[in-house]
Amino acid sequence: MSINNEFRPKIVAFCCNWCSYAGADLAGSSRLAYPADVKIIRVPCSCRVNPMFILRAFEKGADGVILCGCHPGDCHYSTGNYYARRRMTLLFSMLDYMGVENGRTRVEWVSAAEGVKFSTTMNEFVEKIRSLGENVRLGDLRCKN
Amino acid sequence: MSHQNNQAEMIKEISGVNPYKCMKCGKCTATCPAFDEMDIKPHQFVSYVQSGNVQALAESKSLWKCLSCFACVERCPRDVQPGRIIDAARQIVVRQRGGNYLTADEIPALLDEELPQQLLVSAYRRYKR
Amino acid sequence: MQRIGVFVCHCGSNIAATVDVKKVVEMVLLEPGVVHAEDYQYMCSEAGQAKIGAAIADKKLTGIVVCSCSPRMHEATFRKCAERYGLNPYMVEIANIREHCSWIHKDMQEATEKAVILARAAIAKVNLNAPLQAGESRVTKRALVIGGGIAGIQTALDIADAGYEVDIVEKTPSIGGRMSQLDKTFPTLDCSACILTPKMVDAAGHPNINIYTYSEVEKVSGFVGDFTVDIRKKARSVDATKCTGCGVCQEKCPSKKTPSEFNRGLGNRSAIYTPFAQAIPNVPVIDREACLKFKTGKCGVCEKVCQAGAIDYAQQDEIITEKYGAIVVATGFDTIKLDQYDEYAYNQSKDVITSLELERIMNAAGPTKGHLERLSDGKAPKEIVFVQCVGSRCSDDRGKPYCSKICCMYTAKHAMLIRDKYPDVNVTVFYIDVRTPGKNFDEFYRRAVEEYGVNYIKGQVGKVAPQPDGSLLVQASDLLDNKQIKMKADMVVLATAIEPNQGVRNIATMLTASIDTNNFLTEAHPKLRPVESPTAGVFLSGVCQGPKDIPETVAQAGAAAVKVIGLLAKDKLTTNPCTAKPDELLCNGCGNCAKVCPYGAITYEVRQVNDHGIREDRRLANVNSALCQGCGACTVTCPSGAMDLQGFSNRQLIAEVDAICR
Amino acid sequence: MKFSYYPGCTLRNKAKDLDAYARASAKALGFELEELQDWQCCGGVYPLGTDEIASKLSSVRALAQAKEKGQELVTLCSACHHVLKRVNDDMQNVEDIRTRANNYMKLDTPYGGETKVLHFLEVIRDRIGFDELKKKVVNPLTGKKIGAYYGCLLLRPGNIMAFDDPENPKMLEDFIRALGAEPVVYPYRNECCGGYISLKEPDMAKSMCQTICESANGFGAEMLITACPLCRYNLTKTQLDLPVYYFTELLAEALGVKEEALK
Repeated sequence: MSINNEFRPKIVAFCCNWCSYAGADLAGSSRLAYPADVKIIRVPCSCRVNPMFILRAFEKGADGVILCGCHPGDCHYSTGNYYARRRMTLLFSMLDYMGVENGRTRVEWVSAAEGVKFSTTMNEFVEKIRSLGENVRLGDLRCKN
Repeated sequence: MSHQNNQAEMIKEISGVNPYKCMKCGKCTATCPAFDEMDIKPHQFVSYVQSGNVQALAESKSLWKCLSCFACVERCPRDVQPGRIIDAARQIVVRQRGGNYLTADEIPALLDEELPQQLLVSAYRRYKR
Repeated sequence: MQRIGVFVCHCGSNIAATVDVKKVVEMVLLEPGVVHAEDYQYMCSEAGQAKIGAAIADKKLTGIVVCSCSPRMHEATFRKCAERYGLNPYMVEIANIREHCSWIHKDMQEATEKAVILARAAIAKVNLNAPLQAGESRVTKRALVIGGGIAGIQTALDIADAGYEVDIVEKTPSIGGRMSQLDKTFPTLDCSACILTPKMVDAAGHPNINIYTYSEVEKVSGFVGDFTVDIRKKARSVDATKCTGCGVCQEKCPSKKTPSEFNRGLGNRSAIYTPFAQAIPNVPVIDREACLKFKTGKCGVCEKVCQAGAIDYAQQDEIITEKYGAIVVATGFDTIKLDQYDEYAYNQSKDVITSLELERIMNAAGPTKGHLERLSDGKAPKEIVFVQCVGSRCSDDRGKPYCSKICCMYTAKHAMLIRDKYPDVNVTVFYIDVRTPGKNFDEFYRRAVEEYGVNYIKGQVGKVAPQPDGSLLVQASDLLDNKQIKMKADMVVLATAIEPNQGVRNIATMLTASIDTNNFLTEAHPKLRPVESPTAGVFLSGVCQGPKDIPETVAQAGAAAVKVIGLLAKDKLTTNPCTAKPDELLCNGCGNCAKVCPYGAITYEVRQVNDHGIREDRRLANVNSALCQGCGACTVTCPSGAMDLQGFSNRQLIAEVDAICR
Repeated sequence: MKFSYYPGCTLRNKAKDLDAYARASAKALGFELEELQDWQCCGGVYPLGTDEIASKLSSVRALAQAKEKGQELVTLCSACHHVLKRVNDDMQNVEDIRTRANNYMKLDTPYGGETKVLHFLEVIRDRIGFDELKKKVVNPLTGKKIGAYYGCLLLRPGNIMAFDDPENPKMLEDFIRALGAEPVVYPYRNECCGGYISLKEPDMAKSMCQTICESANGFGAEMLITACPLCRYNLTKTQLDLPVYYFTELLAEALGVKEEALK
């Protein structure tokens, strides 16, 4: 998407229902702005995010994917974020190998009380993706208009 | 006024300090060892920059009385660092032509036998461009 | 294909001012499956819900998307609405176009585009929704209260009075908490013990209340209505069934040099001790770190003098396992350590004290028997300085960023009490702001100034310098007179910031309850659900949730009790139907899913399957939907893609990804 | 043990004894101070402006030289120590300053704050240990009541200097105890002596030092020790007859190398 030819990245943010989604809500009710490029998908827990979803996002033209969950030790389901962390470490290193730079993927722990952190994280992430430009790897040509 | 605003912006930039973090508790002024000699007090430096009243700061005696002892910086509960604001105001003055508070001519009269070199160097750095 | 209705809420101007709602309606009508779309000022209102109902009937809708505020706010509202009008409640999806869109974006075009995309994602998801039926789970009609201060006591009393059994777990040897350490309470100046002790006695004597003191929660499992908790009852070394509470053991104990926790270290206690005279239970504890018998093997005086034969050196810690339907956290607070604030000379002078220490000094049962005296030389102070906001409202790394809320009031109280009892003592209070919202609070503070002659000066103290003559030189600013003050004082009292009690993080982790960066427990909603944790079945009472005074704590304790009673009054709870579900044709029984399940909800059984006409016995995963909480860990672990999560299925989430990246 | 050593301008001039006693004591304690080549003056004060780069370069040069030698960098003078530690912190943590300083310097490998800056006292505390020092003392200063004067530059800002508790430091007291003397704790030991203000406002510095010395005296100090030539200069200008020594002089005396140091 582009307004005035400026690069507007597509960014998917997976947020766990208990911490990060609530953190995003708090950023909203505190009016802490971040770019509209970020679109949030609610999942019950960060461990619900299948690496397939992230591959799918890049395949469909996403320029960056961020996964947010509860801080280590604070997972609503006790251990879900640990699984997510391990899975994403592997996935991201594979993606980097395949040409999707590490800067395009990120895991961040945001609690329900951290509206400010949510907003700063998203601002930083969008800034990073904008500096990296459009993602050209993994895109499925059949998906292009 | 706009010139003043520019100067206030410059002070914020040079000092790297956000004066709006101040909660106006006055601990900087409470702790300042040079208080008695200052016409504008440390907490006022912060609020003057907030309101853009920089000309008064530039003309203030306090610029040359601040010791850079960092007592206000260390004890400020809001991490505002008033000492840095004072230094930035001083920088703005000394960077202007004729703004030096210390000239080479006046030095010989100020010397004594024991005076350590670092005193001259430090005073030069703080008072002169 | 579903028949989907999309309802776009204006939320007054909250959404409509930034998102062009008409445009959203126009755009979503182009989406496959959408047969109806409309906007309305307040979708959550009675009239808004009626519109949804009418559309369900008229357009024969099978799925609904509401573009509105966060699902954490009104998902339940709209699900109930759908159910009322004959639609399965799980056929509702929310597109969050307020918190995640209109409130954070300024540009209308940008915000509208994003709102459309969020709506598309929700439409794509609801297209794949399936009706779900909530299950049921049982409720254990017993509550656990963690913490035995005024918050815990009040919560327990209210629950118990409603007819339910309650256990209080308190880690110190007695219930009573911080309030038992206070001398007088604001704004009425009644004696703290006089109003607290009757409540402690009530709790101890209540047939429905069981108190575990000197005990800690060690392990929590289960979920709302059905928690299982391990409580460690630490060895008291005294048999509570035999002890008569005569106190002779404490009198005769030769080890008397341990700083008394109850007196904030201002006095000493014996190794066998009850924290204070009115302790409940009135059964002492042997501090094994201090006891000579435990340290050297010699002594045994207490055993010799105990006529009841209650001393039991061999007593062991005991683990009690109990089931509860609800858990209330009431772990309270402590004052922060002042090591980072040595400009106030707290570590250099005995005459610089915290306000809580002053409470002990002013208390008749305290280390000075209630006489106001300097701890350094026992002399009566003539000049006392109070310093406000020590460690509160600090954004540096030394203190706490929040206002501790109670200090302005208790300082006014201290100042007034001192001026009342010792009219010749001068009292000066250095303040930044005086914050006294509350019934009769500001009047109280004004009395200190106007009637008791307390000298309030606006300005913070910069340094307290002990002088060779034993006095303290206080260097402060007077911002109204633009002066620097240097005054001699005999005693300096620091209004020290409060923080949640140590160990609350550990408890929050056990309960999977959210906690914020300051270690205060997070409430489910800051305004509308202030006594509930986001974790179902866990409730908050007192300062563990945020700074508050006694009246507020008691009010919140009552509110938490009501929530608990509301829960325990139910025989069954409906469970979340968004649980994991294996596809028996894809499952190969590998066992990976059971390993990652935090609830032990997955078991294996050998069952006959009909795989395209071939009938055979296979080992298959089986999810107990009453235990499954729906995290989804198993779905990602499953190597064959057999496990899926209802309500958040692989296809649904991928559809959302696709809609966003389109 | 070998360290890079940055003496600073005053120690080559008015404060030669501060330096000489330190070297002799270091030898006695079993470590060596290797003076950096062609070091330049640190400027005496840390330039606070975020846009000042040139005035920090002399410090960066010294730091980079120590890095090349793979040594920790030791200083004695409080002012040099303050400037070097803070510039080093900038090079570690402030990207803008690091980039611009490196652009000026054109080093083979850019400098990013790798060198560890230590004060001579930190070497004694953290590398030698006060217990070890105590063992090496041959002339214990028994019976002497000594007030430690820290001043501002060693301690503040506490989070960057990380020298000691900025409000209630203990380092020099432990040092005094190790030499066999009795430390006198007084509340103004971390308050400013007036610093460079004494050049143009000598009365201001005098009255501040008066407060410090009176307080120390009041608590029974017979003498003060300091690490800074400027502090010493200012403190000796009061009405009081309170001698002020460099801490290294007492150290050399206690270690029995005082005569040798001045040869």
